[in-house]
Amino acid sequence: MNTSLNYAYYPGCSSTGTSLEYDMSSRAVCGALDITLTDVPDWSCCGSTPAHTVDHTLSSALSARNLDQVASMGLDSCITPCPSCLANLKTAKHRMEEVGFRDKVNNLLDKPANTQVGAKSVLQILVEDYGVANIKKKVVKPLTGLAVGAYYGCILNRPAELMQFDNREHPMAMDNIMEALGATVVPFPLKVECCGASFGIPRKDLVMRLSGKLLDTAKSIGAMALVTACPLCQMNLDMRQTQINNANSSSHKIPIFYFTQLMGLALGLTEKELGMDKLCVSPRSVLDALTSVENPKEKAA
Amino acid sequence: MPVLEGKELRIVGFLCNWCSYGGADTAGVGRFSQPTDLRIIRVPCSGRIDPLFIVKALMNGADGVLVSGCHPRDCHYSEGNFYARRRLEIMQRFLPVLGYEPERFAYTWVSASEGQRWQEVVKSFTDQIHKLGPAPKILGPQASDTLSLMAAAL
Amino acid sequence: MKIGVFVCHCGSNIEATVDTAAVAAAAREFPDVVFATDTMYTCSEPGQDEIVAAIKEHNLGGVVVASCTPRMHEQTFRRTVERAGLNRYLFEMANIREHVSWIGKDREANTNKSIDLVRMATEKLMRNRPLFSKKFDVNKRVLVIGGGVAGIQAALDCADGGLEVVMVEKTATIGGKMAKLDKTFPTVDCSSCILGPRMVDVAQHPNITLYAYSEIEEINGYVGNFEITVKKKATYVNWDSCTGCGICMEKCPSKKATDSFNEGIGKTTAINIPFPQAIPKKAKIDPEFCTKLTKDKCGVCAKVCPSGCIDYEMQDEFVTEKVGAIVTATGYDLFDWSVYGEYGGGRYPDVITALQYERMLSASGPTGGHIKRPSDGKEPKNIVFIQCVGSRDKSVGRPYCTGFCCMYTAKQAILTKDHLPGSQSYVFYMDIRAVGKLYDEFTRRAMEEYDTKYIRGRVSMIYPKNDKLLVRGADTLMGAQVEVDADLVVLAVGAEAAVGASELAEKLRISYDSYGFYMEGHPKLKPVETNTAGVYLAGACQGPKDIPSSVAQGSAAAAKVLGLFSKDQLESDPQVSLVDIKRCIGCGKCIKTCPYGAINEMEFRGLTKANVIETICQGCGICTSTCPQGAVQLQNFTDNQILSEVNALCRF
Amino acid sequence: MKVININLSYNSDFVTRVEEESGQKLNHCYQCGKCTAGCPYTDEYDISVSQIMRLTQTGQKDKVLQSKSLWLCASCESCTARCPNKIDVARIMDVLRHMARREGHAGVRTVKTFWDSFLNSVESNGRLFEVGLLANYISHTGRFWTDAGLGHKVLPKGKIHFRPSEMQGKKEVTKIFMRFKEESAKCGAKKLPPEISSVSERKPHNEYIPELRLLSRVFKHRNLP
Repeated sequence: MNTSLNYAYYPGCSSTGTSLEYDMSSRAVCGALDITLTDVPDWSCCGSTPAHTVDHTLSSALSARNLDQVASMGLDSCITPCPSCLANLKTAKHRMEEVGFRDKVNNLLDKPANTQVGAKSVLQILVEDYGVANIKKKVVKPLTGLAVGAYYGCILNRPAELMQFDNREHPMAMDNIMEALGATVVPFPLKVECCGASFGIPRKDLVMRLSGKLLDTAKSIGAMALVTACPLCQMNLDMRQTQINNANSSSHKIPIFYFTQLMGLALGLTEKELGMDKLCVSPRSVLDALTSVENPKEKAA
Repeated sequence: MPVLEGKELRIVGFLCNWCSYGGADTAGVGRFSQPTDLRIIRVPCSGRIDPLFIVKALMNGADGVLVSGCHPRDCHYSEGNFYARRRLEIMQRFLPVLGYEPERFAYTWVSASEGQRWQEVVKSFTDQIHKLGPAPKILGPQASDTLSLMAAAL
Repeated sequence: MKIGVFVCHCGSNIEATVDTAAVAAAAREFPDVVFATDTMYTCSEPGQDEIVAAIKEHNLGGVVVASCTPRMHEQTFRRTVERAGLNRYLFEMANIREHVSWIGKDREANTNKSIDLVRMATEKLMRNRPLFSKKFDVNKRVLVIGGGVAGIQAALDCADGGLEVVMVEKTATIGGKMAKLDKTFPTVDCSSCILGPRMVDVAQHPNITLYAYSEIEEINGYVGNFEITVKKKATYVNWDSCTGCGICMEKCPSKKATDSFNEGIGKTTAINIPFPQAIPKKAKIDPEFCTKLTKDKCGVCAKVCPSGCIDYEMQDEFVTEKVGAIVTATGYDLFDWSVYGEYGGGRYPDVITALQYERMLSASGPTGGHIKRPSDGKEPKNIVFIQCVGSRDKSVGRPYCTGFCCMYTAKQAILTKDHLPGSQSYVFYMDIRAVGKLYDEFTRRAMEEYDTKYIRGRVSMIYPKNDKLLVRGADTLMGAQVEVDADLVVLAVGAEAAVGASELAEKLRISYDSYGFYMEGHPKLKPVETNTAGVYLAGACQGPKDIPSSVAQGSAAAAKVLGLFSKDQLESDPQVSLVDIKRCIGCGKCIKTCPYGAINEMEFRGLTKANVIETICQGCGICTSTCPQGAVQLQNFTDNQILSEVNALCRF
Repeated sequence: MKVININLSYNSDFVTRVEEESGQKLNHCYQCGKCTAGCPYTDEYDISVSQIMRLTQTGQKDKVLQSKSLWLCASCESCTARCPNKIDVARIMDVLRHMARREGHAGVRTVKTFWDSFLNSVESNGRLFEVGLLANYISHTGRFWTDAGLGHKVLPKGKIHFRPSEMQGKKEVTKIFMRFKEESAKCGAKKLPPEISSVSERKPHNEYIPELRLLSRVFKHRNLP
């Protein structure tokens, strides 16, 4: 990779809280690949699902403010780790092409929204701009022997017309990355099934059922761990795994990584930098199985 | 009383017999309602259309001229519509010289099965012409002489 | 010229939104019009007699009929005026039905528009000249493209009618899709038992020449006199001496070749005969899998062939055939269902197409008629059939209904029970399309007697669960989401235009719809004709069809050909270009532009002039609009005639 | 079972509104049920999504807007992604939810409350303040035990902050909400349910203390440090 990559980076709210490790590992990995991330100045919440369930103009207005912030950096696109943020940012741009709608949105804003700024996911730029082949080159500590399944969640590439990324029913981006990292990818049949999304609080039972199904499937195909690209999916599968076990009288102990965490590992970053300690289901056993060779960096840490 | 004053404008259509005329028939059979301005002249192939026809139509007082043939590569005579396209492209560039907005002329491709599409074509072209309003007319007693002079000039 | 105008009510079709009396009244004011009236049904016998009478009474020189589209009745009325002794080209039509009364409700505007159209017609008619057809000889041989059941039917009917038939088939055997079927609905009788004998008849009929494994390279000429170039693809086996003994197949070491006849279920040898009953029963080499042709190793077949007919040097060969008519029976192909990611997009071996399943059911198929799961060869217990895969689905660009899937699925469900009494079949459907003699009864039988479970709803996804496939669909009648643990999933994959259909259409100069299906001359009245004289359609190339309809169309096309050939000479359409020697400067532009090479140079008093060969000219008029001198004029569409129509419209 | 008079019960105004706001043509739906077939939430729905489509098609406004289903749709897009008629079903569900709100319906109150709490948090902080959201939600539903179990899992990982992350532009965000409420008030929406409307006069974020105390009570119950 000779040409250096620079992006405006929109972390999204959960990066400051429940998905801290996603943010950490995303930044760390980009750092390791000489991809420069500049935070979108004074970014605000995209409104996530709740906003668009209330009103589309409200939702787009919340996103539009951030697209404007990106424009103020003199850039015409930004990247974000979170699919929900991504979906909202992209939807806002798309819908605002329609003049009538744009006017309604502008009514809610201090100054008319910029309609030129686009958005991509961290995953997308890693695969499309940086390239899996180049990632492979950077691997110093292959994930040999790790049988991992890739779970994409429902909105990372749906609706296809809007997201314009990977295959809507059978995405491969993370599978390909994991393969490049030397892991054994076990094809995960429920790649795009919903995990229960934001119902964790108001209707936990839903999450118990849907995420439970995902964990059962992961087990049935012999995945030692799952990788995700979505804070909500990760939270439901990881943070709530005990709840799920209690609810479904199952006994899963499946670590749920952010794909960036495993990438970092393979690129030789330390567990600390990647926030491995932030995971609720301990990845210890899996990680130990991996680190046959002691990593000098880790000693230092 | 040729056009319903205020209601209609004069729009002449040249349609090839095999695709577009059939398409217009299909639209009729499907009862796809359309504006009534258009009058269709049937020609065997869009390749038969001499740019002169269009210019004459405009000079003689048409407000718009629409040409439609078979889709490229689907011409009943295998290549007529390619000749048509070439000629009409050039002709369209000359319209301003003759004092007509190029928007008064349009050519398109409609197959015999595309009744719906024909309906859309007629609707949108008629709108387009109504937006432009009536074309400049050569009227008065000397009209015909002037016209024959212009014709001669062409 | 004394002109008579007849304005048709077409019952209420026109009269309802056009004041035909007013149109007739207005017409009476036009120059040359001496008679005008409105009639109930001009095309009816009394209607036509009225025209004949009027011509005699007012001794009219020309007639205008304002009614439906000329594509409907122009010929009818031309014959009418001819009966009254007028030349058939002293007649014009004004289309006030399709182009007026059916597309607008405003009676005033419609009436006014109709008057304009009639004025145009009369203005043109004034400039019409009598035209007379030339007669030319017909080559009474017919080309049948495609050796499926429709093509076979057409070929045999023509041959039995005493015509010489040339059949060109793309693949190495005739029989088409039907040959791949195990049984046929609704009688559940053995497909090959019905088709087999017909295939043999083709091979043995003295009047039929068969080119298998061949394609149409080029088509020239016109009705009565086509010249066809056929490309005989290299088979690397000399078919004249090949006896089809099959020893080469037994000995061929390369056994990885795709078995297209068996729809990819199982593999075949690089040198192969498609199936035991193949016609012709000849071996051909699949070059990409033959180690001799790819790596110049092996050569076993040459060694073992008792009649020494292997020829690794063989090249494609081109032959020309002269025919007078063409029947196109190129059939259909299956939609590429891999776009359905939610159904696995081809990733799950136990999700197969109905045609693959058919091969599995067939005793002569790769599994010897045993239903096995491709993945592990186990007998399935629960079999799920999914309808409308690539049919009635806008999202994959296939909004049309294939029409026969409902029936073959019912058949396959019934056969499944016969093969595996312990099995249970489920059918996910949207609507059951069983129109046809004994068809609905048949689908009912599948449910009532064979206990096939029909579930009204589409399937949203299929995914592997342990060693089964979980099929998640809806039962809209229950209003619920339903799941089935399936051992095998059979997709009713829809039909689409055959590969290469559009390219062939362009060679034939016939039109095709946006899906690549060929356009018939008229949806009701010309189901097997095309708009190109001498070219006819049979079977699924015109749209998806089941066997009975394909066969019926095959016979219909044959009848058309026999009808065409019942005359020894055909009349050429006199609406062809004519060169005005005096004006022609011999620039040769028209010769260059003519798509048919119908214009050549000739000497006239020491000057080069253009000359139109009437029988070849198709009357497109490209030359007319090319000629800088206006010397070449397409008769009945001359510059003057068209301009008179323009003036009729604009100057009033 | 109630007999429905198709022409009398057809609310054409409702149908047009849905089509306008969603940009979808309801007549394109031929009831194949593929949306229901793929919907992960069907289990919890009182009316399956394909039947929602049907009821909307036939203008059965009240039945649709009062349904629980609208609030249990997570917008996972399965329906939209797989519709053979390219109908954006998820968007129609969204639009129906908007209407339900305007009409003052909330089929599943807890969900609505959660979404409102989420937005309240965003409105007053510019970004989502997770603890604040939780606290706010708890205070509105009295569901103390919702996720108490998670506390001791997450607290030590430094994932939970008891102060919202700071941003200057939060006033802008607040204004977006204010304007939105004015707009929706203008176009005659019924009074927006309390959780939302009350927000404007909420205390500034740094006085979240009562709710924090509420939360720490929760954790005490789990005898945490």
